[in-house]
Amino acid sequence: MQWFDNFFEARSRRAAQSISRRSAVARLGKLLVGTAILLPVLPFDRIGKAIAAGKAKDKRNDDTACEYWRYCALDGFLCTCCGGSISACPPGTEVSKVTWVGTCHNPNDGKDYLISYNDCCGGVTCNRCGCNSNEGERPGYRMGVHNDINWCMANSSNSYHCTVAAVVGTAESTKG
Amino acid sequence: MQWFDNFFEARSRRAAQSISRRSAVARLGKLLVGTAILLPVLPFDRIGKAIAAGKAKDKRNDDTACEYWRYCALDGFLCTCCGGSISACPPGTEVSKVTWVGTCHNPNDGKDYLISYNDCCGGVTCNRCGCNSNEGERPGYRMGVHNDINWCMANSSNSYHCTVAAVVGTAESTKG
Amino acid sequence: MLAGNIRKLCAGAIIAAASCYVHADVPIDKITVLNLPPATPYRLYLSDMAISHFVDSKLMIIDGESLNVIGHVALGMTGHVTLTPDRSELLVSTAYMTKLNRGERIGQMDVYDATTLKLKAEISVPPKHSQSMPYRGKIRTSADGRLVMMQNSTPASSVTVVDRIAGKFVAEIATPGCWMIYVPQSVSDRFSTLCGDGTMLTVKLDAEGKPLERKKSAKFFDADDDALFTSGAQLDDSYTFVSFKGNVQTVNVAGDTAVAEAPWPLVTAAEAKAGWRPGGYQPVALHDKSGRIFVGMHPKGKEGSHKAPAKEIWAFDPASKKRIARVPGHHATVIAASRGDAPRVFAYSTDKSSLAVFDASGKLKHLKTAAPFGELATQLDVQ
Amino acid sequence: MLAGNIRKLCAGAIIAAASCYVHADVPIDKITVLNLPPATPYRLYLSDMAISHFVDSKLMIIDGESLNVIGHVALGMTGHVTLTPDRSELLVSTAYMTKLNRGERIGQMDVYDATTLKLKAEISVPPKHSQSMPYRGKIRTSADGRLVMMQNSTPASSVTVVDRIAGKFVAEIATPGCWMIYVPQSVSDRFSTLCGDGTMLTVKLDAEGKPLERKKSAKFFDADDDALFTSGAQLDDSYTFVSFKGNVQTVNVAGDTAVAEAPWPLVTAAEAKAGWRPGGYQPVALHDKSGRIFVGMHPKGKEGSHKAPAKEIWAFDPASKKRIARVPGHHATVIAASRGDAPRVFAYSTDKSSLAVFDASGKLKHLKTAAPFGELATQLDVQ
Repeated sequence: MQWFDNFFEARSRRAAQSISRRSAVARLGKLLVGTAILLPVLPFDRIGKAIAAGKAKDKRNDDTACEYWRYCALDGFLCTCCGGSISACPPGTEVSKVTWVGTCHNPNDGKDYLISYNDCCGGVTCNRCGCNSNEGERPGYRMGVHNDINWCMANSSNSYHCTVAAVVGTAESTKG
Repeated sequence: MQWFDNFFEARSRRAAQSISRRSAVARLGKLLVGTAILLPVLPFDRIGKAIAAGKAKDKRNDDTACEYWRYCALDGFLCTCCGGSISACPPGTEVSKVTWVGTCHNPNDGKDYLISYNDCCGGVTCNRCGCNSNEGERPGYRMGVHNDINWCMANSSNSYHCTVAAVVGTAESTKG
Repeated sequence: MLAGNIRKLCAGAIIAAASCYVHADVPIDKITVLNLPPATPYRLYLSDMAISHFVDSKLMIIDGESLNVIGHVALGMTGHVTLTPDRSELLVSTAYMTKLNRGERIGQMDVYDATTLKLKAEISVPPKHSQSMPYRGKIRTSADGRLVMMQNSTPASSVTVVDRIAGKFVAEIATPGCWMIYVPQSVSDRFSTLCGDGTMLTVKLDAEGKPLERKKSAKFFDADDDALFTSGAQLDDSYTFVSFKGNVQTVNVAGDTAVAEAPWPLVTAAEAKAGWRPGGYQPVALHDKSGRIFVGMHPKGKEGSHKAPAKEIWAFDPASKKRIARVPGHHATVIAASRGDAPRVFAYSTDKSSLAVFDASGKLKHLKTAAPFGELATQLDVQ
Repeated sequence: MLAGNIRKLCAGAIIAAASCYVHADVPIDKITVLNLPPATPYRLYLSDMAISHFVDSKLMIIDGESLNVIGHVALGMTGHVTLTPDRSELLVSTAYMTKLNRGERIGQMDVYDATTLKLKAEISVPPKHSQSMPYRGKIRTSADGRLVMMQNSTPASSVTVVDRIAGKFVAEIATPGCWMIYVPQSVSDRFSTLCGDGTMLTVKLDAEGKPLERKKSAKFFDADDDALFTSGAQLDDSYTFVSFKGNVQTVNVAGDTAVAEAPWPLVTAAEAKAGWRPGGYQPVALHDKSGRIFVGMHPKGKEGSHKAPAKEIWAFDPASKKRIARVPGHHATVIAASRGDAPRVFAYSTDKSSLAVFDASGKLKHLKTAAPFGELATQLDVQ
């Protein structure tokens, strides 16, 4: 994390002339990177699941399908196929301390959400329901939105098990 | 190896009433087990290869096919698909110190040969040309002819890479 | 500027998100780690050698009703796993090389909590565990759950004894020419092991778990002519084995010496002629309440076909020794049965990585099949 | 008795086998270990992350003519590999956990002899190497082969410098917001790295290999609007990159600051409208003698399609900047070209694990395809 205070940081901020949604996301990613995410405790509502029950055939609402709307930038194995859920790691694993971020469109409310793709770490790799979606994904020079890397890298166990897709906010207000 | 001198050894010898070819093989296996095999240096003649060239369609003479005659009790990956040969380990690996033994019928001369299935050890597993043949194979209570075990177990690196099938003798003379 | 953007982005990770939440239809998630759900009688434990990367073998835990995978446990290098009698812990006999495929070999028994799947303890043992395909019998606890016996191979055969309660290695016991661990249920001070000379060796242990006495049974099978599969189905003090040629052999392991019952054939003379034989890695299962056994069978069997997948699964009644059902085999190499009421039979195919489920309350009735499960799995245990 | 049997069995392993040999038509084998055969210009090095067991990643060495696998090198946990300029050694940037997936993380550069594939040296480095998919640029040597630069991520980006001749770690250099290592061929005292703000950072090193000076280029790409793939094709001091939307960008990295040429498009306006874009993990290759570039292209591209496999492979002439060939893409995600005369292009498909070979001396002519090669490979180097 020391590198973020480096002498290039100020320069790279200046270099960004336009504030697009995507670059804002990239920055959010950068801030999230290297930070243990302390998510607020909010009512645990599985709206996606409820909708999925009603529209069983729409894979955009099936959280075990790669087409599920929150997975628009997920490269990895779905925790929903590995004993976890859309926002919970399977037993015996731990939540990654760092993460990458996607911006995904929810077809149910027409809004864009910021999705934190936390890896679940420790033990073996799940190797079930492998997905590779890359909307908004960028190479490692935009680390916060890069998904070709093991986001368990900062945990005590670097083993990668699977990936959850947690809503961490809405990207709506930056559209203007 | 100390166990072979154990008090049960004599008793188990007496228990074997009939001397079948197979039990003799099992004993040979037992003797080979735990012993670094020092094979005599003999002319290196790839008769199998030469025959294979002539009868390309007979898989019994294709040393990259599971049906190759020497592979009658081989459970593992063929070194011939991994940068080795029928009796040579691929680069960077080492020959297993212990081994299991099969008795295979050579369709070209009608004779039965003793085949030493040496594993090649170290590095990653080759994972090419997996075969599972079990003629004369027995559970671990007949360790010398058991193939559900890693025969790199006695090497400094226990990693299993692939398996060769070396002729170590003929089984002919025990038929009578 | 950066902070301004973040606030606009409404990121719950960075700032309190209460004001943000009202704009969104999907609430902000709290990321958690699950425990296993309460166990059912159909919970399955599938041991996968993962042959192509066997330094990294694994256990898959599967809900036998939904066939959903509900968890995994890392088994290290060709690890073997057993449940404690009270199902509270998973015990793993394994090893680690300090640099993956080289360096020092560290032998240990790993203890996992069976609800959280967290590693609870690591008990150091001699680095000799059998680096082999998973089979029941590579690690077993005594009936009281205190002692743990683990199969070694260097390739000389020996058994490591661990005191699980004291958390320490107790003894290494030579078992030359013998293989796999069989424990009685009525006593906790002994184990037996099958020997290549056609006998069973019983090792009696002292209070600490050290070897006190070894006794061999009479010879009851012939490893040359008709070998026994080492994966036996247990009921109380007895193990039921099947042989390569299709005979059933039950052995009681409660005494100072093991006692074998008279064998009986699974196959008629005509079936034997057609080459019907048992096959696979775990070819026989037993339902405790009915005593019925279930065997994966293939036709045209011959020397060397003993790992062939099942063309059919046959069910037998123990009292009459008669076949009561035969159903398609789903390529099974591993058969397991649940306990108690409403029994189910599970048939796993090592080749197809598939799992078929049968209702075994009457005749075998196929319920469902799903895949894939694992890479090269050869052992299946039921809760 | 035992000895008698052995003699009858004529086992070369136990006794001298001279008298035995006369009975057998197949001679007794001497088991040996091979070296790699002499290298050809078509020898291939395929880096496989083996995602399902990435603690155990690997390099496959393939004869690009026969498409036979001729060797493997263990890469440890998500290891990255490069050849030394003289092709005598393979250098691996990797890590080991002392207990496979836990314990201490050991960072090191492993050195393998490129003929025997034996481990020659292990050089200790900070345990920070980038645990990521294999890409060219994760480990590179200076042109003279002395210094080795390795990409780190904690996830903060930095570059480890090793003195290969001295066999020791030299420095860790912060490269915030920048990624991948690009080295010139005319000088050996610097490396460059691509930065998310659209520039390239050049770090000049002192005689020891420690950082002396850092300079950023002018901005020449926009990571939001049209990002560059980081896998560039090198010719002398220049790297040729392609962008997500299909522009070609060549950058010279020999100076104190990197100098970008004017970009040019791979696609016509009509092709752009049809969504033809580059895709994959190593989307561009360059043949040194002709300067021709080869790009994996897919139609209907859009935001997020940048890892899509090739529907076609397009070849371009560098002088005219015109397309000279388009051929079926064989689902390629990784493109590589041989050097010198009689060029061949190799197209690997990560999804299909297949490898297609083209004669690239004229227009691209498909020669053969074979599979499978590896589990999840994303980098292909040619001798």
